[in-house]
Amino acid sequence: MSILHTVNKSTYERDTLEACVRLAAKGGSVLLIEDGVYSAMSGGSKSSVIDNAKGDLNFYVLGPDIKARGLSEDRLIDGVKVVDYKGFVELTVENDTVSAWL
Amino acid sequence: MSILHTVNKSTYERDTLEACVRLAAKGGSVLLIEDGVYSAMSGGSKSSVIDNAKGDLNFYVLGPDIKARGLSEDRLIDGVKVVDYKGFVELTVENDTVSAWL
Amino acid sequence: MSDAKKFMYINRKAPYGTIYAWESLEVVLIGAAFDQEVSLAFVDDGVYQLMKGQDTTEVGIKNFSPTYSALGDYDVNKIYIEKESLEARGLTLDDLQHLVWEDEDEDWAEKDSIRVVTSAELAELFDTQDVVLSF
Amino acid sequence: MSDAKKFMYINRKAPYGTIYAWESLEVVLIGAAFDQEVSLAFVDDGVYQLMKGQDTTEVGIKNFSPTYSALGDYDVNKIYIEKESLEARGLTLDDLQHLVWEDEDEDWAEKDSIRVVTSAELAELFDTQDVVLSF
Amino acid sequence: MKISVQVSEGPYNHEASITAINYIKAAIEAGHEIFRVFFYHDGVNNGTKLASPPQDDVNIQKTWSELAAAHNIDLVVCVAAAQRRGIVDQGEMERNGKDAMNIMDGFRISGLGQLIEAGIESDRLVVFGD
Amino acid sequence: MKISVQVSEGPYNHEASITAINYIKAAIEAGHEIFRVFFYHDGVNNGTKLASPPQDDVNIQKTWSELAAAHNIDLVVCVAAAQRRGIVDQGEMERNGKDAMNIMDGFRISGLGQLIEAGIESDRLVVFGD
Repeated sequence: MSILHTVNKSTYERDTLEACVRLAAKGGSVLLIEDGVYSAMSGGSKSSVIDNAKGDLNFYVLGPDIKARGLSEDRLIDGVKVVDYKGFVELTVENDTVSAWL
Repeated sequence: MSILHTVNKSTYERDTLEACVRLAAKGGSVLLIEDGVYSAMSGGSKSSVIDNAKGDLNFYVLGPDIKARGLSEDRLIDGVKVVDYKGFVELTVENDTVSAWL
Repeated sequence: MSDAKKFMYINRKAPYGTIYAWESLEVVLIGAAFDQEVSLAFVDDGVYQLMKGQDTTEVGIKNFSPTYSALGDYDVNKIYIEKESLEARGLTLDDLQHLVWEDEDEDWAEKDSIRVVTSAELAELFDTQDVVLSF
Repeated sequence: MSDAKKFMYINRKAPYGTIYAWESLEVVLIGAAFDQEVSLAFVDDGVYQLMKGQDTTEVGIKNFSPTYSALGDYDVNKIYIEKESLEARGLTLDDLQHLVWEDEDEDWAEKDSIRVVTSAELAELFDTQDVVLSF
Repeated sequence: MKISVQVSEGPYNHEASITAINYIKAAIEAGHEIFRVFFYHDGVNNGTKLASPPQDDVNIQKTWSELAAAHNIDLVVCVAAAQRRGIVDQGEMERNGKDAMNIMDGFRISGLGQLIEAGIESDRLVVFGD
Repeated sequence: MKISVQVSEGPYNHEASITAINYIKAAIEAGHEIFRVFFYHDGVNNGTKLASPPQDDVNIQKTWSELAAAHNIDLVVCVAAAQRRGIVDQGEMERNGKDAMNIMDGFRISGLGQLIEAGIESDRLVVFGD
């Protein structure tokens, strides 16, 4: 089994991403959407949440949400991959279950 | 001038209380309402937020919200005072401005 | 082999401040009629949902906490509480409602529904689910 | 002595994920007609509201970020950004829109609207306000 | 003292409406005047007459309406927020070519200026939200 | 693949509706079947026909309705959540003695069982919320 976890809140504002990372089994995938994409930016005081977890989990961000917020792909944490809505759909198909962390 | 700050979210879930404490001028009052009341319980990993700030700020919790959640007044952090809705109104009158941290 | 799917309800929100806790419980109760394998997990502020002694009289809204004790009658008896979330909030199992169910296979013996598990155990459990609903 | 009240709008939420940022800006624009003393503060994820280069085309919703540059024309020119919030997010002033206003008293000289201030300075400023609206 | 209240979230989903109602009742009891209650963001959804909540729970929309009638409170729904979310009175129905309206008795729809005015005219403005 | 979607927040206030719409469009384009969209919590407010959002912004409620018509998608509003929040169809109007209805074309009101059924019958259930 493999799970696609979605996280839609900034890790500066809420505990959602930290809950997801703590409770996601190794090998799972995490897709950051909506305000969740801020957590994927490097150089911040909470960039460590993804930095520390990226050995165990695969991280993705939703490109359209990155662009909407004026964030640059150059400044994403190393190893975080960008997908569009089509890629989001593919991730739901490739994994067995989707778990939204709300 | 004095400000009554209201905080309605748990400090375990959101950054609201920490923002309030950081940005409230010394001598101000903080009233915890709704899910904000959880932050006033002693013995938790984030009880330190209020413990560290209570020298500079006056902390209150809304009693009806404490009771609704099954929390006991005995376990409130030392120095946190309980008020009812009437006390909430009195606090808004005693202070010059009310600032809701949302 | 059973056709039943494994449904997991993850509860991360405190009660009353928002409606998610209560409307999640409504889903669980309706879902119980569908003969699926149901588990509930309470993590983060979700553990507050099960606090004993909730009394909403002064707020003037419905106290739905007694409904949790009916879960056993609906054959919902796999209730997981994350140890780390309890501890972070300075809580122990004694602060929570004692939820039980009656085991038909053992002459209706009363058994505990709640199991306290670590994050790691919960992560493994999540990984075996077919449908995960998060509230 | 002026009868004008001091209005402070505190913006703590990121744009687009929720509507608070946009509907807060709508209040500021309407409020500008009332001849009060208006300040805006951007703290925590609120600083993201002013990020340069926002492009919502692919999401398919309205990009309201150009509206911030109109604030100067509405005489809203006291815009405070918390230094600690910027730094925690790895951002600098260069990442944000450059907001300006024209000073009538100095022959319409163009001046910066944004001031980066510390938490302590912001706390003092909040303490002088008559009305605080938080979004 | 003259107090105004802003409600920023819809009924039931958040406690904001309930806390606001309890606060307002206590303020009236203490002899204060409620100058205005302004409903913004999803708060506009407090002003629907189409809700039928369960009998064993509080009826929030009706409670507002009764409070307004008993104490002559000005309940104002923000027009811009209401248009996004579908809260409609007679005027809005006609202006926008709708075939129904859903505003509750005691509420009126008006502009954001009413919030600013409440801030200017009242001694205190108290906000309840998410 | 058969995919169902749950939308847990109302239109405009949260991005959930928009993300759900974009996700569903991409899924359909990739050849997947949308078995059902279930609206829960404040999500029921997506199903109102009374909204008139600004011309320069997306019309979320109408977009749902058009999506349903174009791809024959089953849009289900939870009855319990709808009763608390005032989303009403013909049947609910009569049952609860209301004088108006506000359900948008293409939406229907039904029970929570429809969500569980979506979970059982679909290969994936994807939730969008706050």
